[in-house]
Amino acid sequence: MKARHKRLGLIVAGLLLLVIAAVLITKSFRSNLVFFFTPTQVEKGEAPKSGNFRIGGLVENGSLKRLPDGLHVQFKVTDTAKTMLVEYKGILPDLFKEGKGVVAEGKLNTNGLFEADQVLAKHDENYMPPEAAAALAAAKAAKTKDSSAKEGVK
Amino acid sequence: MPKELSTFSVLYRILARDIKVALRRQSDVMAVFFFFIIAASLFPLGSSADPKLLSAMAPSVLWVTALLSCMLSLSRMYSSDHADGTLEQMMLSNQPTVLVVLMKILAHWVLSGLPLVFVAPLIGLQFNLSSAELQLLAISLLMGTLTLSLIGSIGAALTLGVHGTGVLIAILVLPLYIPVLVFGAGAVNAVSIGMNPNGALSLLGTVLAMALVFAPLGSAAALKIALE
Amino acid sequence: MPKELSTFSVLYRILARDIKVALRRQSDVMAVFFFFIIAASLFPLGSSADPKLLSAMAPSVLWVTALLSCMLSLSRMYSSDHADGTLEQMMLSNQPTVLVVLMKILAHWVLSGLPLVFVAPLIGLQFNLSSAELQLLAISLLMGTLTLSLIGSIGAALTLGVHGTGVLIAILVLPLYIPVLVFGAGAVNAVSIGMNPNGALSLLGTVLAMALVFAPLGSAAALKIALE
Amino acid sequence: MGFLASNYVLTAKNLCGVRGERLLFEKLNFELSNGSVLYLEGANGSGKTTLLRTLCGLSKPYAGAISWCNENISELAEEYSKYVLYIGHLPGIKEDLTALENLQFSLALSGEKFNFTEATEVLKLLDLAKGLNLPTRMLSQGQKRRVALARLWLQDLPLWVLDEPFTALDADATSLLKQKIEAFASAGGMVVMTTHQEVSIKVPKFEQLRLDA
Amino acid sequence: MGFLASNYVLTAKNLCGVRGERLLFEKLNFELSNGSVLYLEGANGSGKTTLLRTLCGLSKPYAGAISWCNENISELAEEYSKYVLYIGHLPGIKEDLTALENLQFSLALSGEKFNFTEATEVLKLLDLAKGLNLPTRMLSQGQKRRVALARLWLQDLPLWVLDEPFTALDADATSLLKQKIEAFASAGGMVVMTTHQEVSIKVPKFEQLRLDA
Amino acid sequence: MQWHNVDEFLAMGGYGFYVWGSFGVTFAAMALELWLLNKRRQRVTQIVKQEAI
Amino acid sequence: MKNMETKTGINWLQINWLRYASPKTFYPLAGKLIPWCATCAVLLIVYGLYLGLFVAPTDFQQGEGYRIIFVHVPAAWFSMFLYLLMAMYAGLGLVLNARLSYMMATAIAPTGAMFTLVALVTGSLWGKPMWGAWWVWDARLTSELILLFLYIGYFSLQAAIDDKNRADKASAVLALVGAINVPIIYFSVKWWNTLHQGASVSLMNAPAMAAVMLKGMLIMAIGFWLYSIAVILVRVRCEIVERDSKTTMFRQD
Ligand code: HEM
Ligand SMILES: Nc1ncnc2c1ncn2[C@@H]1O[C@H](COP(=O)(O)OP(=O)(O)OP(=O)(O)O)[C@@H](O)[C@H]1O
Ligand SMILES: Nc1ncnc2c1ncn2[C@@H]1O[C@H](COP(=O)(O)OP(=O)(O)OP(=O)(O)O)[C@@H](O)[C@H]1O
Ligand SMILES: [Mg+2]
Ligand SMILES: [Mg+2]
Repeated sequence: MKARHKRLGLIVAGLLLLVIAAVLITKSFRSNLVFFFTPTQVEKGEAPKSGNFRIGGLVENGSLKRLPDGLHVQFKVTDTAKTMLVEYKGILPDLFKEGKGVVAEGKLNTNGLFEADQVLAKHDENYMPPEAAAALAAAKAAKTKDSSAKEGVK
Repeated sequence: MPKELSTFSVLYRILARDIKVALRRQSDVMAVFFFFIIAASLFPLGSSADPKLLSAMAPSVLWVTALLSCMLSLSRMYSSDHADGTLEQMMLSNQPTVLVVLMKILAHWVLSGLPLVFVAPLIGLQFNLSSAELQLLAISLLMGTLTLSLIGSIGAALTLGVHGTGVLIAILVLPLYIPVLVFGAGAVNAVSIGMNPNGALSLLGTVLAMALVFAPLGSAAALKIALE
Repeated sequence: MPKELSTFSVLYRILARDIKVALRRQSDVMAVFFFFIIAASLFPLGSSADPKLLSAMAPSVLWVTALLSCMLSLSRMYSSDHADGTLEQMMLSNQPTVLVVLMKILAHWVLSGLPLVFVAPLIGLQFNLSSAELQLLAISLLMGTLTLSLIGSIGAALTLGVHGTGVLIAILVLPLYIPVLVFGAGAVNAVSIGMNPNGALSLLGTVLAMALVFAPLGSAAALKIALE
Repeated sequence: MGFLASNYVLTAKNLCGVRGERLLFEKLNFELSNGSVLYLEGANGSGKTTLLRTLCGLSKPYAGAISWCNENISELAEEYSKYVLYIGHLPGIKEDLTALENLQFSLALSGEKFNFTEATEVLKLLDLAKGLNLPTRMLSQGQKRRVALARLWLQDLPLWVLDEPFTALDADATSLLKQKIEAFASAGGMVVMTTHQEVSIKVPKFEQLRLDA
Repeated sequence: MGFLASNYVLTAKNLCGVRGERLLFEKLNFELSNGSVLYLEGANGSGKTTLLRTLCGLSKPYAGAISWCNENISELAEEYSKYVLYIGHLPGIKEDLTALENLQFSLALSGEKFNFTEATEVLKLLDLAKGLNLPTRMLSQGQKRRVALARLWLQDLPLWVLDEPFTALDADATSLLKQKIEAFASAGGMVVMTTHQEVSIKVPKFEQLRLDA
Repeated sequence: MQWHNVDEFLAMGGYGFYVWGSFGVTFAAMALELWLLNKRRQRVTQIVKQEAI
Repeated sequence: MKNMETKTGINWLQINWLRYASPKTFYPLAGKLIPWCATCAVLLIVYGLYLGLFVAPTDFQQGEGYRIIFVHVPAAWFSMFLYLLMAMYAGLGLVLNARLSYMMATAIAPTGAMFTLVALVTGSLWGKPMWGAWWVWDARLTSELILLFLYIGYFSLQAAIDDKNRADKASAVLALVGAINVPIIYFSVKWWNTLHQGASVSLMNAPAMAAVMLKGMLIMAIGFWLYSIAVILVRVRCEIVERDSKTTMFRQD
């Protein structure tokens, strides 16, 4: 009988601990334990002030340019809310394209320029033939035009 | 029966005995200290002298060393009790095996993990760490080493009575140690690059809470299997 | 006596038996491999994102890890023979104890040091080392690990019969390992900064030669004391 | 002796023991009650140790069941341990601690209070007076066994499970132990034991069980 | 048996043994020649094991000297080991190896060739036929001792030093061993041994030595 | 059918090394597993035969 | 007296159940299943390869490089799935004390480890051209590497303990403890932002893949599944014989 009580107590203690674990894990999601930071996070000061870190986002359309020395490239990384200027010397991965995902690793200099040591491409989870992609893009464009037109009416 | 001891005092005796045995052979407690200190000092020796490199290496090197020194003392956790038959006697005690195991784990922590919490910041000074980093190092080690003892106990119990245990334990336990290392060293790295370490710390807490539940269960099961 | 075996075959038997015992529990040989691989992979996990830091850390991290994994298997060197009484029997063999000890050391090297010579370069690839560095890593480990086994044997013999051996051995042996580490990792560091590694290598050779003379003597003396 | 006032029964039903895929014994049935001494016989390797460990609950029987006062011991779990005193091939003492410290710990494990003077008396009775403050490591083979056996004098449990208790003991210690076992059985205790030495134990409820290889 | 043809003498002179600052025995003098059996008696802790280890050269005597054919054994060093077969409290077998592999290694250590069929015969004689291919870890307490004792049948050395050789053996094995010792002594071997069990060994040159605590 | 000729198929749009490397590794690993397993199976059938006698 | 007790009806159910779960009845059953699984596996994998290499169109982002998906994803799925299966059998073994269950767990491990290794290698081969790095320490990749280490630990432990009974139970405990890693692998891409992409196929949402591509991938996956079953069954048969041949059990009938 006594043994049974003890076992019950142990089970309760175990469940309590599991609840604590659950609470802690949900709490940590709101914090910033991540592989990379978005420009917004950098702006808000959540990213490291010193040392290396990674930023991630989309390469802004039309922002990619090669510097006169022919070695460095510059481009802007955006998360649609904020953007950051990145400079990099080296070979870009194949999937690196304007409008696509990117993760750059390096550090922020005093001018707010992000000097990258490494640039990685991050793609999304969509797989489809180019024609389908084109059609989808067209449809999307039409839709936004549509909605903006509606907005104009209002 | 008037002569019966309370659960609490039985458990206390188990804890106290382990600590007494360890203190009797003073070298044991010292040993983890010294291993940590010596091993951590090896890294600067092996690398070309560059103070910046050194301080950048520090969180990972210190945490990995702490992890290895906790791990090294694991094979001792149950094996000597097994060899002289006292483990059998403990399994036949009138307390649930899970609690007995928990006491063994606590004793291991007090003797091997806890000292590191105090020594690590001193060694960290050698590596040029700032006071904020040192503080985080101590906090993360406090939570982390307990988790290491808990998880390690499963490995120690599983390899009981198997020869050449040291290396086998390492293989079993190191993969399970990775989250502790990532979050623990992550917390220190976070402050050193000027970020908030709370995320890493609360994940460390999650791992600790889960280990507190599952490790004693797993170890108790493993010990029963080993003694069969 | 017609049935007497030659010195050579007696010594060969001692070596062969150790290797046979180790192979019987295959995992033992594998284990040093795996420990090395897993432990070496821990360092990147603990450090923040910086590929440059990683390759700068590599020589020291790989050498220290090799050293630790050799050391981990030291406690096994004599202790199991001691526990089951075969060590007593070996001391009562008709061969000089120094030679018997030398065979035990060789067996340890074949089983724990030699494999690392082959694995380390593979792991080095992960750390972005150049082929010249990898080559030096292998050469320095070839000479270095034998020295480690020799020196380690003294520590293993001294701590015989003491519990919690793992950590105690570490403390005794690590300081003696420092020269090996400095010259071994030094040779690799030398090539990576474009210098001639021959100086470091010949120093490594000197240490090896000295260890070959003194380690068996020291170990034999320590074993006799332990058995008294 | 609080315990020995009550009535207990240990029943083994259809016990079957296997070690490493080898059948050691099969369909064993026996029942012990207060005052019984069960003496296991059998050649080396016949499974005596295996059976004793099963009786304490350290190993699970391959088939069959053991019950204590009609409750299965695997269900009683640590509740059952309150009644069993097991001394195996290994002495179960820590070599770094003194004899007294070892005994104190053994008693704590079964939840019993430790009486220092009583324990000292028992150790003196067992001719260990000289070694009281030595770590047991410094004792000879037989002296270590005596320390382990001192528990029989100090603990108050109704079932003793003894695996070759006379090993390494000299003539004096052997006869002391023999008398103790007889006294315990006649006071209502139960004993299960094995030994290869010829020691005649004289109690009314003496049973022998032969395990054959 | 090549060895037993020659004449050997083991002499102990004024031997004195100390363990951890305690005097165990003092001014022991004895001499063994071909065919002698020396039987050490004494209570637990009286120093039997200490004396036996000293006789083999594993420990140094605190005072006094041991000589083999008039040469001091500490000068003979490993030369002396060619004549001594020691079996102590520990069986001296590797639990990972099979019985045969263990015996082969033991023989190699004293430089003797190993005869596979002969060894198998001996193990069968000792009732270990079933366990021939098992690692000795899987054997019971008594079976392990039997493996260690098999060396007595296989090795050809003139001096046996046996510390409680009958421990853990069942009746069959005990009588086998007893006969073997008698046969060895009557063929000219020397034996030094201790045991707490009553085993009567009948040889002409039987001596008893009592170490008293 | 996506391909006009064999070269194009092998080139995989410039990703030949990676694509064929992946497929190669995958099927090599499976083949190795099958080979090892087959060796073991042969050993086992030997045992079965022996024991049947 | 002894005979009477064995004939009482209570053990009836138990005996019957043990019969189904017993290695001896399972052995021939497995033997019959193997050829079917193997044939289907070959057919499906060949068809899957045909779909993946010849029929499926180019991807709009990754060009032809994406075709690695047809081996990477099935291998990654089965690396995780087989671990769970292994842990389940191991747990079942502990609960029911059934030898067959342990043997299944033992037989699954090598195939699972093989697929883990394949997922890691093909992932690296895919990462180099697409991401620009062979390896990064993000949560998905790290946890998959831990999975490999867990498989290695499982083997090592089993090899180190040679009392089969104990080896089974001890490694079962390890398998169960390690199972916690699998959900972490799976959800890592959701919980943390990783370099590795999120799920293209999930139970909740419509697949973010063109139908042909998805079809090829699923068929490859089913092929791999049947391959696994066949290989595991062969291995479990070997296991049964090897274990029993050391004893007299197999010879008895
Ligand atoms: C070493 C590197 C890699 C590892 C260890 C790895 C591991 C995994 C694992 C474990 C899964 C299964 C999880 C799930 O089903 O959600 C997975 C799925 C997947 N991986 Fe990777 N991966 C690696 C690299 C890559 C790369 C470079 C790509 C593409 C560029 C990629 C694309 C995918 C895709 C498309 C899936 C399927 C997701 C789904 O639909 O569920 N992986 N990977
Ligand atoms: N390592 C040690 N350090 C100090 N004293 C010791 C040590 N080992 C044994 N002794 C002491 O030496 C004495 C003799 O021990 P020894 O083992 O020779 O006795 P023994 O006659 O063989 O006894 P037994 O019959 O119990 O085996 C004992 O009183 C013991 O306390
Ligand atoms: N770890 C093990 N694995 C497999 N088999 C074992 C193991 N331990 C013992 N055995 C086998 O079980 C059998 C019974 O062993 P047990 O120790 O119960 O015998 P015993 O009757 O106590 O013998 P002894 O009188 O020698 O102590 C032996 O034949 C032995 O070979
Ligand atoms: Mg026994
Ligand atoms: Mg003695």
